[in-house]
Amino acid sequence: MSLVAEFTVDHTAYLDAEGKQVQPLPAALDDQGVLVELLKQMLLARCFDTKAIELQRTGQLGTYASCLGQEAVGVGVGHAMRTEDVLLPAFREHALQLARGVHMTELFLYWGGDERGSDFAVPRQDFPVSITVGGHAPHAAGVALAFKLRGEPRVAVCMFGDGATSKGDVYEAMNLAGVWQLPVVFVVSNNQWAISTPRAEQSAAATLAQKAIAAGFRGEQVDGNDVIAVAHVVGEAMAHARNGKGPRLVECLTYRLGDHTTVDDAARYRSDEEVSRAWHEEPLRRLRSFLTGSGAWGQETEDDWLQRCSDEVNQAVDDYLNLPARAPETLFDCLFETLPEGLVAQQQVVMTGGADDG
Amino acid sequence: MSLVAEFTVDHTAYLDAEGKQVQPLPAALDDQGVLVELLKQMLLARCFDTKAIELQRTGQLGTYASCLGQEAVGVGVGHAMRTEDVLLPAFREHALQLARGVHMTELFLYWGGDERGSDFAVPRQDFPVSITVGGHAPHAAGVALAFKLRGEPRVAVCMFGDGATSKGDVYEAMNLAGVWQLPVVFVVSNNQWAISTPRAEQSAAATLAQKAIAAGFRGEQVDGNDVIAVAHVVGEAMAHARNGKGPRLVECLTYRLGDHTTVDDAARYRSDEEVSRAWHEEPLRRLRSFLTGSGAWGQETEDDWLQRCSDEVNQAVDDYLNLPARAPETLFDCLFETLPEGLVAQQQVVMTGGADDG
Amino acid sequence: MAEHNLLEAVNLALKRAMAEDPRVLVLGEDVGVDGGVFRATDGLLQAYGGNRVFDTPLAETVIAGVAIGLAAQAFRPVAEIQFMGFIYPAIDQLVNHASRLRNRTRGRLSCPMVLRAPYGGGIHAPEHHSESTEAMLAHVPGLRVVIPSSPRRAYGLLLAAIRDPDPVVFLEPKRIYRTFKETLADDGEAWPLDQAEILRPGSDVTLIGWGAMIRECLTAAEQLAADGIEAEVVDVATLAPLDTETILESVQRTGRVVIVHEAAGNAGYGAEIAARIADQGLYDLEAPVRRVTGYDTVMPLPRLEHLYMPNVTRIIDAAQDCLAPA
Amino acid sequence: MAEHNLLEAVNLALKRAMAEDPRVLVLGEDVGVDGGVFRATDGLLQAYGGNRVFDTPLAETVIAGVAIGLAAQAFRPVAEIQFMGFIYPAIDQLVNHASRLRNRTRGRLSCPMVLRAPYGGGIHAPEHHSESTEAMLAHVPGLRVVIPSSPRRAYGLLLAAIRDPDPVVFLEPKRIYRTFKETLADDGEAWPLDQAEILRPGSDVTLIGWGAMIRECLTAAEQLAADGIEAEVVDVATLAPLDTETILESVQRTGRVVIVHEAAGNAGYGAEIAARIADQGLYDLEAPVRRVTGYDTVMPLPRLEHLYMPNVTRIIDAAQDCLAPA
Ligand SMILES: Cc1ncc(C[n+]2csc(CCOP(=O)(O)OP(=O)(O)O)c2C)c(N)n1
Ligand SMILES: Cc1ncc(C[n+]2csc(CCOP(=O)(O)OP(=O)(O)O)c2C)c(N)n1
Ligand SMILES: [Mg+2]
Ligand SMILES: [Mg+2]
Repeated sequence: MSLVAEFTVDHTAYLDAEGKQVQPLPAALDDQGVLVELLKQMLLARCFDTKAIELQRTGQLGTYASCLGQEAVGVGVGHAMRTEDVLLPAFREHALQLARGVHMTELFLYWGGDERGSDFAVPRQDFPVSITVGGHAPHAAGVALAFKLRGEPRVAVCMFGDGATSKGDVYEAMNLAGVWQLPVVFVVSNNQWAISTPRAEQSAAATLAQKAIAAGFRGEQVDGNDVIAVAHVVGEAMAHARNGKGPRLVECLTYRLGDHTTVDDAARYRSDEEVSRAWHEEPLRRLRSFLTGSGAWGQETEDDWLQRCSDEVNQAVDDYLNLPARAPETLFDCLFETLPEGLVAQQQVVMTGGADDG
Repeated sequence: MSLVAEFTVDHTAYLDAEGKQVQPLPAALDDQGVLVELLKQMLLARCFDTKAIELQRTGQLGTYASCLGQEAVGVGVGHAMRTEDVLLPAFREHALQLARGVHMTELFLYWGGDERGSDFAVPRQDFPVSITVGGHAPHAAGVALAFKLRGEPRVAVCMFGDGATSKGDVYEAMNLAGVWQLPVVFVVSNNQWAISTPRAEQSAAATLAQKAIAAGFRGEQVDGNDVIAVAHVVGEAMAHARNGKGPRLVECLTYRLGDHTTVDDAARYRSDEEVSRAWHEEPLRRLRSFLTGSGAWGQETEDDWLQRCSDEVNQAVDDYLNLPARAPETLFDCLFETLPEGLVAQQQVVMTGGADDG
Repeated sequence: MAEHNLLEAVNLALKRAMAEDPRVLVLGEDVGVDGGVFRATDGLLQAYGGNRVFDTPLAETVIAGVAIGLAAQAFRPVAEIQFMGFIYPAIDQLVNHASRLRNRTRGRLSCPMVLRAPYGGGIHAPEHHSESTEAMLAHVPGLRVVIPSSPRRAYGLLLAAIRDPDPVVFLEPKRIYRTFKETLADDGEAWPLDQAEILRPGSDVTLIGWGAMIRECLTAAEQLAADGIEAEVVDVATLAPLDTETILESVQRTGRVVIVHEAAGNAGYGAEIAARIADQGLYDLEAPVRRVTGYDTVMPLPRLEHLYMPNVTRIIDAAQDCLAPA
Repeated sequence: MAEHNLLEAVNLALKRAMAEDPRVLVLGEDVGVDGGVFRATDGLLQAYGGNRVFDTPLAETVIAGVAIGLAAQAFRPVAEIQFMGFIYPAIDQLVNHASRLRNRTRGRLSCPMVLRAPYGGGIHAPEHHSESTEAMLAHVPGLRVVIPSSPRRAYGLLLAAIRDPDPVVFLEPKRIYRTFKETLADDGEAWPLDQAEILRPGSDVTLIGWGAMIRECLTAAEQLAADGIEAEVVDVATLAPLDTETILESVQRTGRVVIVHEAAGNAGYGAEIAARIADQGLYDLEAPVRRVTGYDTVMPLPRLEHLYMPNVTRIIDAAQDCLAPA
C-alpha cells in the first residue's frame, strides 16, 4: 500500500466572537478606514433586511429570505471583488448585492414580485438571484470561461449555501472549472441550515471546503462571521483565479439567525438555545467591538450612520412603492428579442384583459 | 490559520505487470486454488468478449462495448461480492456479470437488442446494465437503504467508469450514501478513457478515489489490472459496508484495450504506442505468469480451459440465435403490471401490424 | 366525519398508507422534523420514526433515484419534490429509469414509487414556485400522472397511487391546498386511477380540466347556468393514461368543449385532449375545441401572475364563444 | 455545387458559423479530437483550435449550464448533447434558465445558445439512443425547437439557429444523417426559422411531419398519388413557435390531415397541431384529424424497433382512412 495523494483543509479567522484579534491582520485589511467601511456596509445590509421583513409582514413585499447574521460573508466577498468581476448570487446575498452596487429599490422590486428588480442599473453583467438552488453554478463556469477566452483579468464569483453543496449541478460546475482551470471562486455561505435540514444531515464531509478536493482544486474554510477573514481568504482566492491559476472554493462558517424565509417558522426544527448561542457569534458585534476598542468607531458614529441607513432605505421603499406597474403586454416583450409572429395574438389578448383567447 | 481536515488516498497492488509479487498476499487470496479460479474467470470473460465482437462484425449482435483489458476489475469485484449482494453495473461489466452468474445467452440477447436479456435467471435482484452513464448510482443508494432498513447484511455494488465520476447524479448518490452511512461500495473502472476523452480531461482530481472525500468517506486506489488487489480492497470495502460502517469508493486503474464500442474507432484519438504500452500491463498475462511460476497453471491447463470456454460460448451463441423473437404485443405487456384500458387498443394495433392506428 | 382541506387530505392519506403497509416510506427535503414546507408530511416522523421518514440532502436527482432503488427492492417510497419547479433534475430518473424498469427487465424488477410535488400558480410565490408542466411528464410512457381536484379525491387518489405497482407522479394543486374543505372519512378507500369524472352534468358545453382549474370550471358552470347554459364539468384526474371514453361521451352529449389548464397552451396536456376529440369525436363537434390556458410565455413573478392564470371570466368567454353561431 | 448528406450539412454549417463569427464556440462530449460520435463536429478543432472547440467532461447539466454562462457573456455557444436520450440532466438548465434569462432580467442578459442533439430511432442503437421527446422541449416558453428534414434545411436552419439571439434546441434526425444527399451551396444562407414549408402540394389530404418522418411522408405521398390521391406534405421545421398559418391554409385546401411523428402519441407535438386545427380549422375539416406516431409504450430495443416506428404503410392507411366515406 502506498500513499498517492494527500490533502488538507485550513481554517482562517482574525477576530473572535468578542472582537479580540487572534492573529496579525493581513496587510491590506490592517486599516481602520477600510474596516469602518466594512462595518458600515454590514450595518446597512442589516437595516435593509429589517425593513424588507417589515414590508413583507405588512403585505408590501413577497416571500423574503433574510440575510440576518450572514452580513460578513456578503460584505467580505464584496470587498474582495472588483467592479468588473461578475457575481452569480444565491437568493440570500442581499448584503453582497448591495456591496456590488445593486440599488435597494431593485432588491425590493425583485422581492416584491417584479422582474424589473433584476434589471440592475449596475452592475450590468451580474447575474440575477438563482432561485433554483445551485442551478447557477454551471453559469459561473461559463462566465469564467468567457473571461478566460477573452484574456480578461476578471473573476466569476458563485455564491451558494450549505444545502447547495449536495447538488449535482454544483459538483459538475466545480469539476469542469477544475479541469479547465477557470477563473471562478465558489463561496459557500454555510449558515448551518437548509430550511430545516442541519448541516450534519447535508453531508458526511467534515468540511464543505473539501468538496473542492473532488474537483481537483483547493478548498479553504474561514470564520464567515469575521469579515476580515472572508475578505482576505476570498481575496486570495480571487487573486489566484485572476492570475490564471484556476478555481478555489471558500467555505464561510456563519449562521442563519432568522427564519429560512418569511413563510418559514424555524422554531419548528431548531432550539432557541442554539440560536442564542449563534447570536453570540454574529458578525457585527465583534467588528464593532474591535473598532470601538481602537477608537475608530463609537456610539455616536453608529447612531449617525444608522440614521443615514434608515434614510436611504426609506427612500428606496418610497421609490419602490411608487413605481407604476408593468403593462400587461410586457408579459411578452422579453420572451425573445423579437416576438415571433405566432405569439403576437396572445400578446394582444393579454392586453385586452384575456377577453379573447382564440 | 489552522488545519481542520486531512485526507489521504492509498494505492494497493500485489502483482506487477510481469507477475512479480510486490508485497505479501492477503491471507484469503494467498491460495493457488482461488487464484486459478480467478484466472479462469478472466479467460472466460475474454473469450466471451471476443465472440461478442465477432458476432457484431457479422451482423448478429448490436453495438457492443468490449471489456478487453478490464477483466480483473470484473472478476475481482465478483470475487468480493456475495450471492445475496446486489450489483448495479455500467455497460462494460460483462466479466462481472458473468461472475455473478448471468448467463452468456442473456448477455448476447441484451446486446442483440432484446429486453429479455435483462431478465436474468440469476441473480434476480441484480440491476440491468445502465446505459445512461451514472444514472444508476442513485439506485444503488436506494438498494443499500433497503438493505439497511431491513437489517440485512447485504451490500450494493455500483460500478461505473472514469467518465461517470464527472456526473452530478453519481456525486449526489455518493453524498447521500455518505450521510446516511449506507452499505454500498462504489467502484470506478478507470480505464483512462470516456470514448475519446482521456482521464486527464475528465477531472483535475489527482485520483478518482478522492471523489469520496467530498462525500465524507474513504476512497482507495488499486491496480485494476491486478485481480488480487481488486478482490482484496473491494472485499475490505464490502466488509466495512456490511458491518454498518458506511460506503467506500474504490478506484481501479485499468485500461480499455479495445475501441469504446463496435461503432467507435479509437485510432482517431489515441496512439498505437499508448495502447501497446497498456497491453504490457494487461491483467491476464501477469496472473498467468505468477501462477505458471508456482506451477499452478500451464499451457496445457490453459488450452483445456480455453476449449471449455469456447464450448460454453458457442453453446450460448446457439441458444441466443435460436431463441424465437418476441411477439409484437409484448411491446405493451411490461409497461405496467396491468395494461390500462386506454392502451389495449394500441396493443391490438401493433399485433395486427400497425394496420389500424385509430 | 371531519372536514378537511386538500393538504390535510394528503397528510391523512400518507398516514393511512404508512399505517397499513410497512413498506411505505416517505422521503424528501424537509419532510421530517419540519413536516414539509406545506406541512403535507406533518407528524409522520413523530408517528413512524426515522426508519420510515427521511429528510434527504438537497438533491432532487438522488431523491428520485433513491426511490427507484427502494422500489426495486420492494419498498413503496413516496418521495416529495418540494415544488414542481425543482422536479427537472429528477426528470432523467423518471424518463430513463422509473418508467422503464419493469419493461427493461421484462417484469423482473419494478418501480412502485410515488413522486409527489405541489404545482401550479396563484399563491404569489417566488420564481419557479408556480409553474405547471404536467404535460412533459404525461408524455412519458410508463409514468402515471395523477392530479386531484379536491380533498376527497386527493385522499383517495394518493392512496391508489401508493398502492399502485407502478410509478406515479402525483401533482398537488397547491393553490387549493387550503382554500376549501370536504367531509372525509379517512376509511382507507382509494379513488380509482385512470378515470375521469363528471363533476357536474350539462348538455350545452363540456368544460374539461384538472387540479385547481376544476374550481374555476365549476364556478364558471354556475355562472353560465345563470345565463341558461348548462355546462358539463369533467375532472380528468389521471392525465396519463387518459380516460378518453368519458371525455368522448361528454362531447357526444354537448358537442362543445373548452379545455382548461394553467400550463402554457403550446404542447400543454389540453392539446392531447383536443387532439383525441378531433380524431375520435370529430363528428360530435358543433364548435371549435377551445383551450383556456396559460400563455406561451414565462410564468411571471407574483405581481403580474393574475394576468397569466386562466380564470372564470376567460372560461365563460370561451364557453360562450363555442355557443355563439359560427 | 457539391452534394452533401445531412451530417455533412451540419458540419458545414458549424464551420461556416465559426468562420464568420468568432463568438461561436462548440462544446460537448467528444466534439473535439474525435469530431463527435457521428462526426458532426469533424475538423472543427483542427480548424479553430482549443479556444473555440471544447471537449467537456461527461456531464450534461454543466454542458448546458456553461453554455448559458457563455451566452450571457456574449459568446454564441453551440453545445452538443451526444444523444437526445441524455438531454434530461440538461432540462433543468433549459427550462429554468436558458429560456428565461432574457425575461428574468428584462432583457439585460440574454441567452443566444444552441443545443444540438441527434434524435430519433431507426438506426438499431442501444437503449436511450432512439427516443424522440421534442414535445417536452416545445412546451417550454422561451425555447425554440427546430428540426431539419434534409441536408439543405439542416445547413440553413442551423445557421439561422446559431445567429438567432435566443436559445434554440436543434434536433437532428440521425436516421437520415447519411441516407441521402442534396446539392448544397455552403453560401452562408440561412433558412427561415418559425416557418413551416409545403414540400409537396396536394389537394386531397395534408401530411404534416418533421425530421426523418418527412421522407416517410413524401414516399407515402408518392404512393398515394399512384392511387390518384394527392397529398400535400408540410414540414413543420420549427415546432415552437409553431407556424400555425401554413398548416391551417393547407387544411383549408385539403380538409384532411394526418400528423406523423416518431415520438409516443400521447402528449406528443402532433397533439398541439391537431388541437390548433380542431380550434382554428375545424370548419375546414372533412375527416377526423389522424395521428401516426410511436405507441404509448417504451421505445423497444433494436429487435422490435420496426414495430414501434411509424412507417409509410401506416401513413398511407391513415390517409386513406381520412378519405374513406365516414
Ligand atoms: C433545486 C431546488 N430545490 C429545492 C428548493 C427549495 N429550497 C429553497 S431554499 C432551500 C434550502 C437552501 O439551503 P442552502 O443552500 O443552505 O441556502 P440557505 O437557504 O441556507 O441560504 C430549499 C430546499 C430550491 N429552491 N431549489
Ligand atoms: C448520461 C450519458 N451521457 C452520454 C452518454 C454517451 N456515452 C456512452 S459511454 C460514454 C463514455 C463513458 O465513459 P466511462 O464512464 O469512462 O465508461 P467507459 O465507456 O470507459 O467504460 C458516453 C459519453 C451516455 N451513455 N450517458
Ligand atoms: Mg444554508
Ligand atoms: Mg472510461
